[in-house]
Order: sequence, then C-alpha cells, then structure tokens
Amino acid sequence: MTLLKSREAILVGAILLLLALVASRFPGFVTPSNLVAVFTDTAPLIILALGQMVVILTRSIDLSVAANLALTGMVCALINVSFPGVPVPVLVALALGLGALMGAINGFLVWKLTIPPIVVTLGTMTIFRGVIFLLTNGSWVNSHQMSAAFKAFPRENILGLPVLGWIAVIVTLILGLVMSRTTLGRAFFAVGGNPHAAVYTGINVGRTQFLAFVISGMLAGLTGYLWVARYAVAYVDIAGGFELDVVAACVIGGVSIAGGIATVGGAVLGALFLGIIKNALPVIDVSPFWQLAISGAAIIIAVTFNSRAGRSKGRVILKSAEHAQ
Amino acid sequence: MGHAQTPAAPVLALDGITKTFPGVKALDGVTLELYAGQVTALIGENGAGKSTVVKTLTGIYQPDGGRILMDGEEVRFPTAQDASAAGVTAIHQETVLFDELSVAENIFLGHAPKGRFGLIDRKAMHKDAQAILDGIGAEIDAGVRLKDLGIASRHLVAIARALSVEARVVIMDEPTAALSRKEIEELYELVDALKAQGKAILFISHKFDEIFRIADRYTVFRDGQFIGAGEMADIAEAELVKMMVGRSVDQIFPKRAAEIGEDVLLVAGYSHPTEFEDIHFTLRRGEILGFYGLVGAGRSEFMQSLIGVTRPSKGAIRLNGKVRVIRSPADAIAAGIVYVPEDRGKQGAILDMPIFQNVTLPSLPRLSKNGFTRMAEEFALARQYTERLDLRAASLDTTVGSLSGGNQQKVVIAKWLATQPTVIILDEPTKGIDIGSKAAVHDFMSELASEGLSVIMVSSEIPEILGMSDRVIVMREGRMVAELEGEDLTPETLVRHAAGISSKGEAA
Amino acid sequence: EDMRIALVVKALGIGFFEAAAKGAEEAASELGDVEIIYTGPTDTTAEGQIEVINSLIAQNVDAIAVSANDTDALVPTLKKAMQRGITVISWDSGVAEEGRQMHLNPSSNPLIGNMIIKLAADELPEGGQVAVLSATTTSTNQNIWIDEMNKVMSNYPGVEVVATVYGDDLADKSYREATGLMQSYPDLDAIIAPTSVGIVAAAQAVVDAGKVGQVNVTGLGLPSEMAGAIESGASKSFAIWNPIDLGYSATMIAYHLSKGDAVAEPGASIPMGRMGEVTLDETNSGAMADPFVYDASNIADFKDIF
Amino acid sequence: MSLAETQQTAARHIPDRLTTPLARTFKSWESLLLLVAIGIFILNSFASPYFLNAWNLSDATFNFTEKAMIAFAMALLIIAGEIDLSVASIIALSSTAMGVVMQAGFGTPAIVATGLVTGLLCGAFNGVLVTRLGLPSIVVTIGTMSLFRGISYIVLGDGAFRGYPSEFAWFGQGYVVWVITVELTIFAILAVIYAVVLHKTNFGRAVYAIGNNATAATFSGIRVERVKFILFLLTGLMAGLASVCLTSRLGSTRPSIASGMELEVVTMVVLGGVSILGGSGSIPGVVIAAFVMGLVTFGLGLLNVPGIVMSIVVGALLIGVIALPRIYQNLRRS
Ligand SMILES: Nc1ncnc2c1ncn2[C@@H]1O[C@H](COP(=O)(O)OP(=O)(O)OP(=O)(O)O)[C@@H](O)[C@H]1O
Ligand SMILES: Nc1ncnc2c1ncn2[C@@H]1O[C@H](COP(=O)(O)OP(=O)(O)OP(=O)(O)O)[C@@H](O)[C@H]1O
Ligand SMILES: [Mg+2]
Ligand SMILES: [Mg+2]
Repeated sequence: MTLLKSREAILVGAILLLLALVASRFPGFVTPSNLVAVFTDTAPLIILALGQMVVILTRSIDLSVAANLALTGMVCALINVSFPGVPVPVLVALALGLGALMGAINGFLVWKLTIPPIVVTLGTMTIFRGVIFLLTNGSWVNSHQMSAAFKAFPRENILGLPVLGWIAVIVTLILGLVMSRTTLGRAFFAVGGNPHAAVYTGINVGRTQFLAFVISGMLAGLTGYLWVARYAVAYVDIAGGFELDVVAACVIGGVSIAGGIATVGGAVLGALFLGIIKNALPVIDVSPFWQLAISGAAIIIAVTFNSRAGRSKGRVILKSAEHAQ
Repeated sequence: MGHAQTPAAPVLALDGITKTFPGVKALDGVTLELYAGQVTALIGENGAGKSTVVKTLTGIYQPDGGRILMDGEEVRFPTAQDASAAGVTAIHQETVLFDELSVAENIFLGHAPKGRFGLIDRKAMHKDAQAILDGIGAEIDAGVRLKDLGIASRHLVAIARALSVEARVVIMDEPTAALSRKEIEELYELVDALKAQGKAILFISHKFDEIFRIADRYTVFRDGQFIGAGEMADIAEAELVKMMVGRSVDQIFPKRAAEIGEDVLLVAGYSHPTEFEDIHFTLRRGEILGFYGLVGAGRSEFMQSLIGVTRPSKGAIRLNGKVRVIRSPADAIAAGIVYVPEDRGKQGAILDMPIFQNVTLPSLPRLSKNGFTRMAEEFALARQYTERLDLRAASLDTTVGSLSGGNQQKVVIAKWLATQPTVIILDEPTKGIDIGSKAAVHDFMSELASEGLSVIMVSSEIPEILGMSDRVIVMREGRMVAELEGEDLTPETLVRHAAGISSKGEAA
Repeated sequence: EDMRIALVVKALGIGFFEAAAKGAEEAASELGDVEIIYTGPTDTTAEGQIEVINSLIAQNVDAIAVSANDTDALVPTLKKAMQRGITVISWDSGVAEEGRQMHLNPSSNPLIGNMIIKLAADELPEGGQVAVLSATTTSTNQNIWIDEMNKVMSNYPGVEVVATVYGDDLADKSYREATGLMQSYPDLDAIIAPTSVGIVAAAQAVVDAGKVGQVNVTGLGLPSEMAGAIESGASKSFAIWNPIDLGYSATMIAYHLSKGDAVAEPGASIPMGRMGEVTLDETNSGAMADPFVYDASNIADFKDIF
Repeated sequence: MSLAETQQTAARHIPDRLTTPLARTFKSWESLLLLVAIGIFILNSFASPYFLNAWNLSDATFNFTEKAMIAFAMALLIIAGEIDLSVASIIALSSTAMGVVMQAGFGTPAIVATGLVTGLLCGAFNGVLVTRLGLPSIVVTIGTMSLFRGISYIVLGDGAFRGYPSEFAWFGQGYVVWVITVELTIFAILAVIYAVVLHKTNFGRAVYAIGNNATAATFSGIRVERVKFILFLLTGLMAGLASVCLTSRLGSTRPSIASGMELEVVTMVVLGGVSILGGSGSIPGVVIAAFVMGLVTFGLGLLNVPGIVMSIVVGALLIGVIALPRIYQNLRRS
C-alpha cells in the first residue's frame, strides 16, 4: 500500500519539480490561468490515458485509440456539417456510442477469437483511419464549416475552467468510482492480476477484457468529438501517433504493462507529467528540435524509477530476516 | 468424534459425474454424498480426481456427464458465482487470490456488500471481513494488501473468503497443507463450529491423523473412479490406505541396495539473506539424500540457489574434490549438477515445444556441432531416455503439453538425465503423478543410485522419504534442523523436527 | 492514346492540393488529349511519395508534376523516372535541380517572403513583435520563404521576429505551438504562418486565448479555410496564390515539355495556357504569378471557390 | 514384482514423427500465406497491364526489402517474447550519424561502418535497459523511439545531410545483375542466414525456448539475458543496415526519415505467422509476408489507390489471416 502511495507521491514531486524548473525560467507558466490552460490542453490525454489504463490493467493494450478518436471526430464533424441543427448533447452521446462500438469490435476479437490485443488493435488502428479516408476521400472539415455551437462546447468556461477540462475531471471521478467501488472495477484488477484465479471467483476473463475495450473506446470517442471541436478541424491524420503518448502516460503513471497494477491517480498524473512537458518546452525556449529527445528521455527515466519502486522482494523464510525487513 | 446419525437425504450429491481432459479421464462416473452437520473426508492419491470434483462442484469445470443434486433437485453451476449463490463454497487447493487487492477485497471479490447507487460499501466490507478474520482467529488486518502476507496468512484469507458466503456446503481442499500447528488446531475448531451450525462439509486431506480427528464419513477415489464410502467409525487406517492405493503400501518403494561410495558433493555454509542459512552437507556416490520439511521450509529455494538460479550470498561447493563456482544453471549443468524442478509447468517443461526438443535442451551444447543442431542425434538421445523411462506418447515430436502429468514428469526427468550428470536433485519428483508413474520414477531413482549417481530428493511425503532415502536432512524455516539416518529415521522424528516440536511434544 | 500526367502532391486531402487538382483537370479538358492522375501519400513523408512515384514509373506515365515533401530524398527516384523517358517537373515545393527538368514556383520566392512580413507589418505602424509558425522543419518552400523574409527585415524597422516554431502541418501541434508563442511572448503582435494548416490553427488559438485584436494572424492560407478567421477578426489579412491556377499551370508545362514543343533550359519560356508563359532562370525555375491578398473586403467572393 | 517392472516389459518404441514433412508443410501457416501471395500476384497481373514487367517488379521490391531486413531480427526478438518499437528511430539516428561522418569527409566504407555501429549501439542501449534493468521492452522502446529520433532532430534541426559519395548510392540504387537490386540481394542473403540461425542452431532453439517459457529455459542452462541482449543488438544492427540502404536510396538524411516504419515491420512479422506472445514463428513465413505486403502495396499503387486504402487492406489481412482459421475452428466445434 505504502508502495503505491509513494509512487504517486514521487510523481507529484516530479511534477512540482518540473513546474518549479519551468517557473524559474518562465514565471508566467505557473500563473493559475496558464495552469488551467495546460490542464485543459492535457485533458484529452488524461481521458484517453484513463481508458487505456483500464485496458492495460486487464493485460491488454489498445493501440487503436487515436484512430478511434479520429474516426469518431470526423463522423461528428460530418454530421455537424450536414445537419447543423443536431444539438451538442446528441452529438456527445453519438460520439460515446460510436467510440464504444469500435471498442467493442476490438474487445469482441480479443474475447471471442482470442487474438492477441496488440495484433487486433494494430489492425483496427489502420482500418479505422482508412475508413475516415473512405468517408471523406481525404478532404478536411474546416472551422468555417462547423456550427458555432459545435465548436463552442469544449471551450465554454465554467468557474474558470473550460468544459474540456471539466470533462477530464468528471471522467477521472467517474472512473475513480468505477475502479474502486464497483464489482466491474474490481474485476479489472482481478483479471489482470491473476486471470486464472479470476475464473475461480466467477469472473469471465474474456468478457471483462471486452468491457475494458468498450470503456477505452467510449472515452476515445468522446475525446474525438472534443478534439475536433476544440481544434476546429477534422481530417484523416488528426492525433496521429497519439496512442503512444497515451501508453507512455499510463506507463509513467505506474500502470504495469503486465497487467494487474494501476491507479486512476497514477494515470492522471502520468498524463499531466507528459502534458506539462509538452506545454512547457515551447515556452521556456527549448529549441523545438530538443523536445522529442527530452520527452523520450523523460519516459525512460520515469519507467526506470517506477520499476525500482515496484521491484518485488524475494520470499522471506528465515525468522531472523523477518525482523530485519 | 462425531457420531451423528446419517440423515435420510444428502444436502448435495454427485451422481455419475464424468470429466475428461485431453488424454486423462479425471472423473469416471463418480458418486459422492454430503450430509448436513457432517464432515465427509474425500480420500485419494495425487491425481485421483479430488480437486476436479471440487472444481466441478463450484462451477469452474462443467462435467461431461452425470448430475449434481441439491436436496434431490438437479442443479447446474455455469459459473463460480452460481455455485456460491446456491450455497456451495470452497477453499481451493491453489490459493486463488489477488496480490494487488486488499485482504477485504480478496474476501469479498464478486459479492461485496453494496451501498448507495449499487456501489461497493467499503466500510461495511472492511468491517465484515475483519469480523470473519477475527472469527477464525487469524491475526490479519483486513486493510493490508495481500502481497504483504506470508503463505500461511494467505491460506487463512482463502478460508475467510469461503466463509464470507452464506453457505450450506463448505469444501476444503487440503486446507492445512501450509498451516502451522496452532493454526491447524484453530481450523479444526472452526470445522467443528461449522458442523454444529449444520453445514455439510467436504474435507480433502492426505493426512490420516487429521481425517480421523475431524471426519464423520469417508469417500475414496482412485484414478478418477469411486471406490467406496462409509462411516469413519467403521474403518481402520490400513484398510483406507488399501482402498486408496489399490494394493498394500510397501510395494511402492522398490529401493535397491546401492553401494555407497566416496564423497562427491560437499556443500558448506550456504546462506541467503532472507531464504536460508548455513546449509552444509556431504553427498556420497550412489546415495539418495532426502530433504524433508513442511511446505515452504525453503528446500526448493536452497536447491535453486545451489544450481545458480538465485545467487547465494555466501557458501562453497566442492564437487569431486574440486571447488566449483556456480553462477547460473548453465554452470551447474556443465559441472554435472542438475536440478529437476518442483514446478513442472513453469520451470521444468516447455509445454508448447515437442518432446524431443525438451529432452535435448540442456544437452544441446554437447549434442551439436559448431552450434548447429543435429536433428538425428536429438531424436536418438530423446528416444534413449524417454524409452528408458517408459514414456507413453504418440510420437517424439508431439508437444509436452499434450501429455498427462505423469508423462510430463517423465519427460522432465529424462531431460535432466540426458545431460549425464554426477548429481541429480529431484524436487518433489512424484508430486501430482499417478501411482504407476510414481513407482516407475522411484524404481528409476533406485537404479540411478545403484549405477553410481548421487541423488538428492526433496519430498514432503513421509512414506516416500522413508522408503527411498539413505539419509534425510530436515529443514525448517530456512535452516537445517536435523540429519537423520538409520534407526532415527521414523515418521515421528521427521514430523517432530519439521514442525519444531521437542520430544516432549510441545512447540519449540 | 491520351497523354497521362501525374499530379503528385504532398499529401492527399489537403484543401490547397484538392484545388490544384481542379486546375489540372481544367487544363486537361482544355487540352483534350490528357488524362490526369491525381495522387500522393496520405501523410507528408518522402518515403510515401517515393512509393507513389515508383508505381507511376511502373505505369509508364508521360509526365510527373510533383510538390515534394523533401528536396533531396526524391531525387534518385525522379532521376530514374527521367531515365525511363518521363517528363518530371516540380511545382509548389521543389526538388533539387538534378531531380527535375524545371520547377514552377507559385510566385517568386522573394516576393512571397516580402509579402508575409509586409502583411504583418502593415498592421504594426509602430513596430512590434512577430513570430513565425511554420510547417515541418523539412518543408522546402516554407524554409525558403522564411529565409527570404529575413533578408528584407531591414525594410521594416521596429518589427522584430522573436521566434520560429514548427507545427508540422498538424492542426493540434500547430495550435499548441501558437498557444505557447502567446504565452512566451505576452506582447506578441502577430503570428505569421506561411502554411495553410498552421494559419487556421493559429487563428483558432488566438480566438481561444481571447487575444483577437491583440494578436494578428497572417501568412498564407486558403480563403475557404480562413473565412471564419477573417470574420472573427483573428486575421486581418492573408495571402495566397490561386492553387487552381497553380495546378493548371503545372499541367500545361508538363504537357508542353512532354510533347516536346518546349524545352526546359535557362532563359526558355514555356506556355501555360490562360496563365501566359513562364520564364526560367539559371536554376530552371520560374514563377507563376504574384500572390494575392485576401481580407474582409474580398473574402466572400473567394471562399466558395478554393 | 513391482508395478514398474511390469511396465518396463511393456516398454514400446515411440516414433519420431507421426506426420511426414510434406504433410506438415501443407498444413502450415506458411502455405496458407503462400496461397494468399500467389492469389495477390494473379489478381495483380489481371488488374494492371504494367504488373508483369521485370523492371517494375524489381522496383516493387523496394516496398519491402528494407522493412524485411529489420523484420528478420524483429521476428527473432518477438519469438523470444520481446519487441523493439524503436527501429524506425534507429534508422533516423544511424542515418544522421552517417551524415555527420560523410560531412567530415570520410568515404563510403567509413559511412557504412558508422551506420552499422550506430545501429548496434542503439540496440545495446535497448538491450541494457531491458535485460539489466528488467524493464518491459515495449515500454523501453516507446521511450527510445522518441529519444533516438529526438537526437537526430537535435543534430540536424531543419537541415539535411546531402551529397553522399556516388559509390554510396550502390546500396540503395545499385543492381547486382540485370533487375536484381543490391537490396534484394541483401534481403535474400539475410533470409537464408536468419532461417539457418533460427531453425538450425542452438541459438535459434534457445530463442524458441525463451519465448515459450523463459523460466524453464533458465533452468535448462540457457543464458536468457544474454540471448535477449544479442537479439536487441541484432535488431539494432539490422536497423542500421536498413538505414544504410534507405539513406543510400534517398541520397540524403532528414530526421523524419522512415517515420512510422516500426509498425509496418511488426505487422510484417505478425502476418508472417510469428506469435506476438512469443514462442512460435518462422523465417519463411516472414519472407512470404514481406512479399505479400510488397505485392499488395505495389499492386494497389499501380491502380493509384491511395496509400491509406492499402493500409486498410494490410490491416484487414492481418486480422483476417489470424481470425479466419479460428472462426473456422469455432464453427466446426459447434
Ligand atoms: N485442467 C486440466 N487439464 C488437464 N488435465 C487435468 C486438469 N486438471 C486436472 N487434470 C488431471 O486430472 C486428474 C485429476 O486431477 P486432480 O487435480 O483432481 O487430482 P487430485 O486428486 O486433486 O490430486 P492432488 O492430491 O494432487 O491434489 C490428474 O490426472 C490431472 O493431471
Ligand atoms: N510467501 C509466499 N507467497 C506466495 N506464494 C508462496 C509463498 N510461499 C510459498 N508459496 C507458494 O506455495 C507453493 C509451495 O511453496 P514452496 O515451493 O516454498 O514449498 P515447498 O516446496 O513445499 O517447500 P520448500 O520451500 O521447503 O521447498 C509454491 O507454489 C509457492 O510459490
Ligand atoms: Mg488436488
Ligand atoms: Mg519446494
């Protein structure tokens, strides 16, 4: 218990250190308004990382989240263009549904055909993006084609925080509740921690993985609409390569790629850590050419730290050693 | 001993249950009856099908044929939750628990108390879990993570989990295997209490003293078949053993007299920071040295350290007079010390690879030319050793995973013998294999010793230890506590040293 | 048998190139015996373009007109195309001299370089801070324009270029870079984005930051995509040449070179149909026309065209 | 008489194999894939009149040769239960290093050596992180994927290295005889070497053993960490070699070179029948998969189908080829 808590504490410490470092070179970065902006900018990563966390927890991986995001985003944009009257709540519901459907396709292939998740999502990743191309013939949907309400939703400011940021907060809270306080949430841990034993407690491993993919897909779909509305553009390649950022955020947040270990707090902090780096590097005058190497190094260092903290000690058999521990 | 009247109708009954696995008929039309307020002992050798019955009763396996009856009504348990909803709960042989979850969550996974909005009521769950733990006398905090508990505590958590369900039938599959004396006594009291509450109990154990202490009735299985059932009061131990094994016991250990020669292996001062301390012994040519101890005594850990899987912090080995430094199993194999691991599926065999490749894997450096494998030699070597062990397999290129447990064990033993070792360490060599194979393995061990090989045999089975060893080292909590030979070698002394009880019978 | 001219673009789906394709089709129907193959990779990579060009070589097309993702990487492949008798020209974004017969600049590079800074400076009579948001670090044409712009900075005293950042022609990255610019330089007066993707993202970022009126976004963009930005005031004006004309001209040039009724050599003039003719300089490149400035007064007339 | 003795008298001969090699070959993944390849070849020759032309087919091989070089080493790595997602970034870094050496005035041999050594060093870096620190390879290489390419960006910025010596062009643009390119020749040689290493040597057997059960392999005297480290080195070396070829073919270096190639390499390996979970797969499978992917992209390219549609086809092929046998099995069981 102390171990996991301390892992999150380390991460919080690292984030504070990072902020202090950035502030020493550019004090404006830590003003409340800018921190809100950074948080809002990181919101998509947080939402996706939470979905990915659930999937990784069950010993799977979802490489198709960014493609799912792009496809759902495009569909929302196209609907908005053709039927500007469709209200935003309907679009949000649609995005959730469509995303969940794509997640379900992944989950179904993993569950019923027992194809390894990495293979399934590697395949669907290219397929989903391809479908966008087929839908649009590659053309973009631009800002001026979208309705004002469509674009306004994620930006709407409530109590100083844009809706996009609020959604990340709400998703975090909901997932926090689901993971710790529902049977399904605990099943995710059980399936990832010990799939064999999960069967003994009446948990259907495949079905649980399926549901993890559905959640991940649903969140990717939601992010799809938010993304497209926020950047006011939709095209085939939006969020290209973002799936790796999402996995990286999880890993930095202490989610074990081997399954069974994860915390909602960790995933959120991992995403924030990456988000802050991404936002800070341009403003503290780090040459754009250094940014990629720095985020790569950050990932490696974070993972090394995590594994140090999580290394399991051997069995203690000797009575004398028990006290020394 | 309870002399409860046999009630008219059983709470739970199995009628002609059959369960087949690829290559194994685990259950062959067995019957079993459990009565309210009575403890039924299920007795049978390793692999007799006892655990399979448990899994069938708890919804983990679906029987291929036969009926499960509760109060005379046919029932089906498609999942584990259905069984527990029907009031059947079990402590499984393997600990089916989750390291990353708290003790309370482990106990209530799948049936946690719900509060508002259908969310898990963590306070209530924690409180209930603690109450159950306290009730069975386990000094465990329900809030800690399971991975911080030792093996005995884990078993207690498993027991608590079984009791967290409102059950009519409680099944215990070797619940005392990993418990200390004190905890075992507490478990017996618990069983008595459950009995008094009118629950039907199925108790599986290999320990006869235990069976006679708590069971009212017995049922015996052999090789997946029902052999007999009755009142404990009406049967004697020897008779039960005969039912179980199918013949008298002394035939199982065909130990031949081997000529014991010069010192071969000398181990001095072997220590590890947390696992074991100051292990020292000599092993002679042609000798079978037994290592006895309770589960978790640290025997496997020591042996694995000896062959370089884990590095010892201190210690020295001399083999045939020469000092050897062993840093990895490769070094050990090169030196002529081989270890046949306890965990066949994880450490011994590579289940998805063909038999011949399994057998030749550690011998490849010797078998190959310039690093190139030579298939013909491989087949020849594999045939030589598997046929000697009387392996039953369709062909040498079928995968090991498709063999039965006993045949898998033969492949694993063949694999290590094929390296032509000087010292062979067998860790629980007959665990989970059937009688026939067991005898073959014992016979073979004997033969090896008589050919001049030095054998170390780790075993938790007293008859095996007594029947096969020339000398026995007893380990407890990571230390050597006794070295027994000749007349000192009796079941009583073994148990006494292993459990840490002084000759007057008190806990040391 | 129709002449087959391949119009290879940086990536499919970009509005600018879709418009160029329209121009190419216009040229084809004017010429009558021409078939246009409009193709390109789906992301802006040189490797992707090479695969596309390889398959065009295999189809034995008559001419390839390419807007390159990389000045140098395409050269070996394009050389091979020329060896197999295919006419190769580059347009919009060029390739190194040995990889093509001629290059058609949309406009003269110095003119564009001057235009983008002038659009910003015109709104800053007192001088001020401007920053550049470019496409990828390897984009040939952007790099040249920024170079040209830097050469004429002395003509705009008081205007200072404080930073150059790269949005990789990705909407989200460009948006984030623009936001970063506004944070790093609170007194920033203008963002110059000489790329149609970057300019739209930057305008969006300015609107979201509530800095309309303080930060002016300008550069090169398409009227259809920038209409919103002009309307919101995030952008006062921007420039572009007509991509339809560009595609049209490239096709015309490829046609004439392939037919053999024109040669690509320094000093030569090559006809471009309704666009007049292009004169090649010593590097065998020429400019099509001057860039055209769009602002609130004329945007409505063009936003539905390209 | 003991039970054991009764059994010994009954000891019987166990045949080496039940099936003939021919029968096994017919039932294998490789033959299924070969069928797919032949099918695509036939389709292609009907679909485009330009397909059946030696020079065009020769050009088409560039679509897969560089990726396949890496795929061979990656196949071994994946069979051993690890993965390297940084290969495309290693290409970028190797290419950058070669550019630096070239600018310093060194000749082709030094340039090539630099490319290979840089690849090796990158592989060693991954290998150390995975085997010494015990980190999961998928995570490590997601990190080094950014790191390696990032270093390349630091060195090159928005610049490019160009002006490689003309002899250097031989690797990516040269022909050995007639239409047989240098790259295709390297590919063929490597295919043979890797097939021998994986299928005929102790090392190859160790790779399978590790992928199936690393613990049992350790107990069997295999130096698991060492083998894995060597595999990372090999993968780095192959990425370095691919970098030599690709740089030579492009004639220039940009930091964005080969971006996204890692997933195509992994796709090729998996399509070739290598289990992503480790433990099984073959080099002939990867060779055929390379041809399948090359043929699909080239064939669709001839029809001027956009690249993204090709990737749909490849993605669908990936899932389909794995799913179909399972669906068939499921149907037969029910
Ligand atoms: N999942 C399985 N797959 C294949 N065979 C199995 C499986 N489970 C059990 N068996 C086989 O079924 C037979 C009965 O096993 P079971 O575990 O029921 O024995 P047991 O009586 O509980 O033995 P022990 O005393 O060792 O626990 C054994 O031969 C075993 O190898
Ligand atoms: N503290 C523990 N935590 C988790 N699992 C344990 C622990 N102790 C033992 N086990 C498991 O219980 C089983 C038996 O353990 P172990 O191998 O130590 O027992 P053994 O071989 O009977 O005793 P010995 O240590 O004397 O060889 C193994 O599967 C082991 O993984
Ligand atoms: Mg059992
Ligand atoms: Mg043991």
